[in-house]
Amino acid sequence: MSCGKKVSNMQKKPNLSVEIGGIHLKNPVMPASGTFGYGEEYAPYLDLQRLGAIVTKGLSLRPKAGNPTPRIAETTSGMLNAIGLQNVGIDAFIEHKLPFLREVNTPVIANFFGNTLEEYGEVAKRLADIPEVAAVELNISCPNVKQGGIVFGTDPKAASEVVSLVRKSLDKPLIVKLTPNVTDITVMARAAEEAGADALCCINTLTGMAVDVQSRKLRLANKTGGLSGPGIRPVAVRMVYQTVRAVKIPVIGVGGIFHPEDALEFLIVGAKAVQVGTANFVDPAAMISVIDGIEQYLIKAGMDDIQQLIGSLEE
Amino acid sequence: MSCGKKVSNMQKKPNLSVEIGGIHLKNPVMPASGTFGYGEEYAPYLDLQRLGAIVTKGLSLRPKAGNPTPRIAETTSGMLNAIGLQNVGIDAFIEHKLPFLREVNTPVIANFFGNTLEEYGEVAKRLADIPEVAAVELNISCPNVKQGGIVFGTDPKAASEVVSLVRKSLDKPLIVKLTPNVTDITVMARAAEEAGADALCCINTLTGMAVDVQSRKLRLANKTGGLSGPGIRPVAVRMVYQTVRAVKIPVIGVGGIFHPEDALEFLIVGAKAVQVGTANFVDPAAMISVIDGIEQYLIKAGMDDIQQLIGSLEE
Amino acid sequence: MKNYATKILSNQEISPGYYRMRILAPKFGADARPGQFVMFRVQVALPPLLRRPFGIFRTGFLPADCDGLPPKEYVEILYKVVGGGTKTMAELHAGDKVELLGPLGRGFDCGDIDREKILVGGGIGLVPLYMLARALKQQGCSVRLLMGGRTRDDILAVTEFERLGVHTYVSTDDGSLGEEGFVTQVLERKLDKYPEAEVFACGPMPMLEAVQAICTTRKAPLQVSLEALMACGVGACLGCVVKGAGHSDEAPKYLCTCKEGPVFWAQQLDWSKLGEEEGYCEGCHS
Amino acid sequence: MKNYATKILSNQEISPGYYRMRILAPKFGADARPGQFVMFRVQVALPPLLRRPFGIFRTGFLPADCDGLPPKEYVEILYKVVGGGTKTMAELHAGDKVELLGPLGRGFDCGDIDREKILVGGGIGLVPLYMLARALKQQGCSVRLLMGGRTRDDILAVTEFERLGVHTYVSTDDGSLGEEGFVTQVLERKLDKYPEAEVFACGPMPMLEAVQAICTTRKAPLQVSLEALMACGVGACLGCVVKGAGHSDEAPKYLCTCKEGPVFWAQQLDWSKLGEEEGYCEGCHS
Ligand SMILES: Cc1cc2nc3c(=O)[nH]c(=O)nc-3n(C[C@H](O)[C@H](O)[C@H](O)COP(=O)(O)OP(=O)(O)OC[C@H]3O[C@@H](n4cnc5c(N)ncnc54)[C@H](O)[C@@H]3O)c2cc1C
Ligand SMILES: Cc1cc2nc3c(=O)[nH]c(=O)nc-3n(C[C@H](O)[C@H](O)[C@H](O)COP(=O)(O)OP(=O)(O)OC[C@H]3O[C@@H](n4cnc5c(N)ncnc54)[C@H](O)[C@@H]3O)c2cc1C
Ligand SMILES: Cc1cc2nc3c(=O)[nH]c(=O)nc-3n(C[C@H](O)[C@H](O)[C@H](O)COP(=O)(O)O)c2cc1C
Ligand SMILES: Cc1cc2nc3c(=O)[nH]c(=O)nc-3n(C[C@H](O)[C@H](O)[C@H](O)COP(=O)(O)O)c2cc1C
Ligand code: FES
Ligand code: FES
Repeated sequence: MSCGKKVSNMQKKPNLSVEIGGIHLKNPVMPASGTFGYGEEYAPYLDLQRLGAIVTKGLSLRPKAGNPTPRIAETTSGMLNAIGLQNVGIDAFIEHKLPFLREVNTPVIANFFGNTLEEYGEVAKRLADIPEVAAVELNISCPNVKQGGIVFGTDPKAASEVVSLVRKSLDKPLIVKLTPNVTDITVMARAAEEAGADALCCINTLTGMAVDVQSRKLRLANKTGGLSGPGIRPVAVRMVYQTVRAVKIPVIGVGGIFHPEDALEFLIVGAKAVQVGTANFVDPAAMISVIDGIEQYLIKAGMDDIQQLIGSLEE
Repeated sequence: MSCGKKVSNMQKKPNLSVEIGGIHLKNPVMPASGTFGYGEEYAPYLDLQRLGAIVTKGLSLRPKAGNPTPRIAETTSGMLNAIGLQNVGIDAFIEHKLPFLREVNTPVIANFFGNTLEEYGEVAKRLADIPEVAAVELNISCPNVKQGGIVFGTDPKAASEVVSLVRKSLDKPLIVKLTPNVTDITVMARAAEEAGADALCCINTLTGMAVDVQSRKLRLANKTGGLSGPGIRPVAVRMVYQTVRAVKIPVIGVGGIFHPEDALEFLIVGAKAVQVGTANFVDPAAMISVIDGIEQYLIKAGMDDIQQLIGSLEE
Repeated sequence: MKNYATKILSNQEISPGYYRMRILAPKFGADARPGQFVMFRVQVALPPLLRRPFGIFRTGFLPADCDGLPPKEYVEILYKVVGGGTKTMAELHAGDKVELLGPLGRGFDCGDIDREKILVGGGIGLVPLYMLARALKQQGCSVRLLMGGRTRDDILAVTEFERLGVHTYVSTDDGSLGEEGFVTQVLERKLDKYPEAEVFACGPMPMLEAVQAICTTRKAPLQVSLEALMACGVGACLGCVVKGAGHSDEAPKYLCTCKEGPVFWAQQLDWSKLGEEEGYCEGCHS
Repeated sequence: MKNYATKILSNQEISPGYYRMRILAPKFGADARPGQFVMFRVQVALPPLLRRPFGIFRTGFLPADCDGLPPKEYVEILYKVVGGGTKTMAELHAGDKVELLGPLGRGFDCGDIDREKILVGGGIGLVPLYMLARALKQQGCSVRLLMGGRTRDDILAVTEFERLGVHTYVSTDDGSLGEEGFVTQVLERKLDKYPEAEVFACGPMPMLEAVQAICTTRKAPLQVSLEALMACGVGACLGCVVKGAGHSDEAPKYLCTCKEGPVFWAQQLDWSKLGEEEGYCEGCHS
């Protein structure tokens, strides 16, 4: 027994590092945009250096106020949000949020959006100049804000346009985040790939709605909201599976990851990395458990590199 | 106290009856196709006469074997199924299942599908001749069987074609059941309405997938399956809300209804009736609680007719 | 056959990872036949969403309490902790509310009263055999239980069979209890001695396959109790099917484990394809 | 400020529908300031999915047990059963595992030591006022608690305030305890008498609005503790915002209740639009 323990203690730690569009991540686990603020908010609860990357709340050219309240509603194993992309804007991000992130030895991925094609291009240009931003994540899929991308994210031509423009505006690694609210996600995935995306991120929230039956009013001021959380994971896994098989660029899996096993599902079907969203609210250390759990799984499975796990689905 | 009780006992029961495409239902609650067998299976557990209608498992021209196993997998607040539309076929339905249903004083709605356009037409013709079938529900949305309708359900032209053909083949009330796996459900809803549907039913299951991380195999032999259960309700409510506002014909709401409040959400946004699916497996008397709960809600709200509730959303 | 909204009377660990739960169930015993099962609703809140199927180990009555109330009738199940649902069950206490659907399914055919009966149980697969043994003993049959498991911990409730007057033979893969080796070796010896015996088996799929092979060679009638993933337990969802004899991709023959089983005659099944996906796979559980 | 994976020490109904829960939390007290709150994770399994926010009623130490172990430090919350999450909480027992994030948010500013303090609590809104009262009394202030509720059942923990040396005044809408009428009537009388007093309030939105109107007229400094739907409790999700002073549709000014609150100076808020959606609405809870 003690012998067995000794062996496993001596065992070399498996290599968890992955590359996404040219940036090197110490492990494949990062927060999902909008669920982790600008990193600082969660600093008291977990060691940010342990994360593969930090993904910011969606940024826009100017500060954005967001939607009226109520903005959130809990549903069975999920939550609806209609925050409306409230954010400090690119200037305040640079002035107030970056100094903190600069001190953390973890790559920063800036999630961003625009209200028009031109705005997308302008934010991209601004982000191009920020050395601390290792990569950008282009949100063409937010279902909450009418101008916030829903048109881009569900129409392959519009998506192609915005991705091309952003591609021209900056030469950092470009991750395009896709919406699940489409008939065929592979069409959108290929459009983004052809337009120059270095990686894809699937999925953003599913559009949903909830009613307060006592007042007979909708539970969100914005009427519809984005559904996230454990309930959507099967849809996310399916879309990642399809997307991985439709494109050559890496895919980041996101949707309902709470436990290590949830992340493993995405990695096994071929995601190169994963994002944890709603789970951060419930358990601020969820990402740490996910990282540790992946490592333990690799050890048990006798794998010394996470590459052996990624896409290891037996079909 | 006892006085209060007396009053509520003396109160007239509210009217729960609704009309869907010309057929009269004593209340708006019925099982969702495929979750209630042919009625008989659940007869020991609830009084079938109390239901608004009985909806059969999807029927096809010839018996259908269905998919290999495993066919089901539980996910967080949901289940995936890839039954593969196993059914006895229309002949065996008439011979073995109808005699039982004939004795139940509840309208029978026959859910059906075909593998080709022609087959859809032929099943419809067979159903046209069965007097016990009060209405038919056309499944153009099953995500599990490659030929089982996915093409029809996601393309407005194909949907229009199959609905038109079925419309010509029978003159019973025709309910068209829509898939949620589309970018814009209102496009499909309008296509079905224009092609002659008398009512719509939203939603069928969301396409999902789950991985067994120990064996690194998919948990369903069919790879993908249909996600149902409480987790999908917000998506279903949103789609019913949108559909009700896009068409003039009645809409039946389905997706994740377990409790009376869940059904109320659908009715308040405008569904004229509701179907209960996965909940039957968990609580065979779920539909009875839903009916009783709706009645109690109407009494409390001082409504004497369910019409006052339907579409009563305050916006 | 009904849904019991009831409560737990007791829930105890009987061997590492194995539990025995007694659930209050008035008038259940009169309906239940050997080999039937129940669909257990773990808790009123989710998860787990779906009910879990468990064989009926036995039904019985608790002796009247000092409270002067009449004796309480119960259903007893034995379960092994393998995943989320059973883990939650292990944490339940006396008095907790649960729901039970049953008795469900087709049980064992008791066979020819004059022939020797051999019951083969592997691990938790022993569960449906107790009611069967009791019924057979009541008919006056000679009954033998061959009970196998990986280690001592997997050998359950054997003394309870002995109290019925059943001859029991224990074997474990590691020899930690009884004979070292597979239960199928014991079966071969017993069939040598009692070639006319009828066989009833429940356990992991590799064991069932070996038992089937032995019984086919020796032309011993065999009934097996299978497991499958189940959503409804009543024949409505068609999730629990197993491949029947003569099954092919072109002409599939699916049988419903919940309604046409869980007990099948060996010849009803397509053994060449059974082990692939269906049945109780103890290996997958760990 | 950290996540405590801990357990419940006790959980008791103190008035119909109201509970007091003590949770083991070593070294919590040193950090906690009056008016702060915690995010409580009801159970490790879902639902509910999200944590629930609760004001810190107080922190303290259980006397050393006969077990000879050192005194146990606890956080105490008082909660009202209003929906699924609090219903589940009411069913928890001593020893059950729970998680607690905190202390969170911006608490009360204790103000000018020489001025009279008036604390106004409505129903469960009394919770954040206890730690405040304790801190104010420690500073030597004169403190009055005006406690209102619909009926007697909504009047909680008043004796605990009295033990601190706080003057308490109870009023109920139906006169079933204390004076009949609204707590705001008492407030007006007290402000007549102590025009220099500083006011601290927490309770249902209609009460807060009335208190704000009174304090504005009389130029009494007012701090209010608000409630909002919360997902994260730490400023990350932006779900909990409330409209700040000067808010308009064109130039919206949202404040984070969890991070910039839950305690706000009355003048920070846009009172014309506050009652519409945000804040504690006791009416909606029933
Ligand atoms: C008719 C019948 C009778 C049964 N009788 C007993 C019994 O008496 N005692 C007992 O301990 N178990 C019995 N089982 C198996 C029991 O139902 C499963 O162990 C249980 O459902 C697992 O639930 P879980 O949530 O703990 O595991 P999950 O987390 O759901 O699954 C863990 C593992 O168990 C497997 N599994 C899950 N459900 C089943 C199932 N229904 N059948 C086979 N494998 C399954 C999964 O594939 C997975 O590998 C019986 C099953 C059937 C169909
Ligand atoms: C900073 C803060 C401190 C609080 N302190 C206390 C306290 O000390 N004691 C106490 O009993 N309650 C307190 N609350 C309110 C408490 O969080 C809610 O009552 C609780 O979350 C309801 O959970 P539920 O699952 O029972 O109800 P749900 O089923 O979630 O909701 C039931 C009703 O309560 C409303 N509600 C839900 N969550 C909140 C919320 N966060 N704020 C306001 N209304 C809500 C819903 O809109 C709905 O009308 C506080 C809230 C905040 C934001
Ligand atoms: C409160 C909240 C805010 C979000 N904000 C953003 C955002 O600003 N940009 C974006 O691309 N996605 C945003 N998302 C979507 C998440 O990044 C993620 O795609 C989604 O929540 C699914 O993952 P989950 O189930 O793990 O939460 C937000 C999600 C939530 C719950
Ligand atoms: C096991 C199972 C079988 C189903 N079979 C059918 C079917 O034959 N025809 C059909 O139109 N829908 C079928 N459905 C979809 C349901 O009718 C329903 O639309 C869906 O499950 C969503 O409702 P729920 O969340 O209440 O289960 C099936 C669903 C399940 C879970
Ligand atoms: S479990 Fe549903 S048909 Fe057998
Ligand atoms: S609750 Fe998340 S920002 Fe306040």
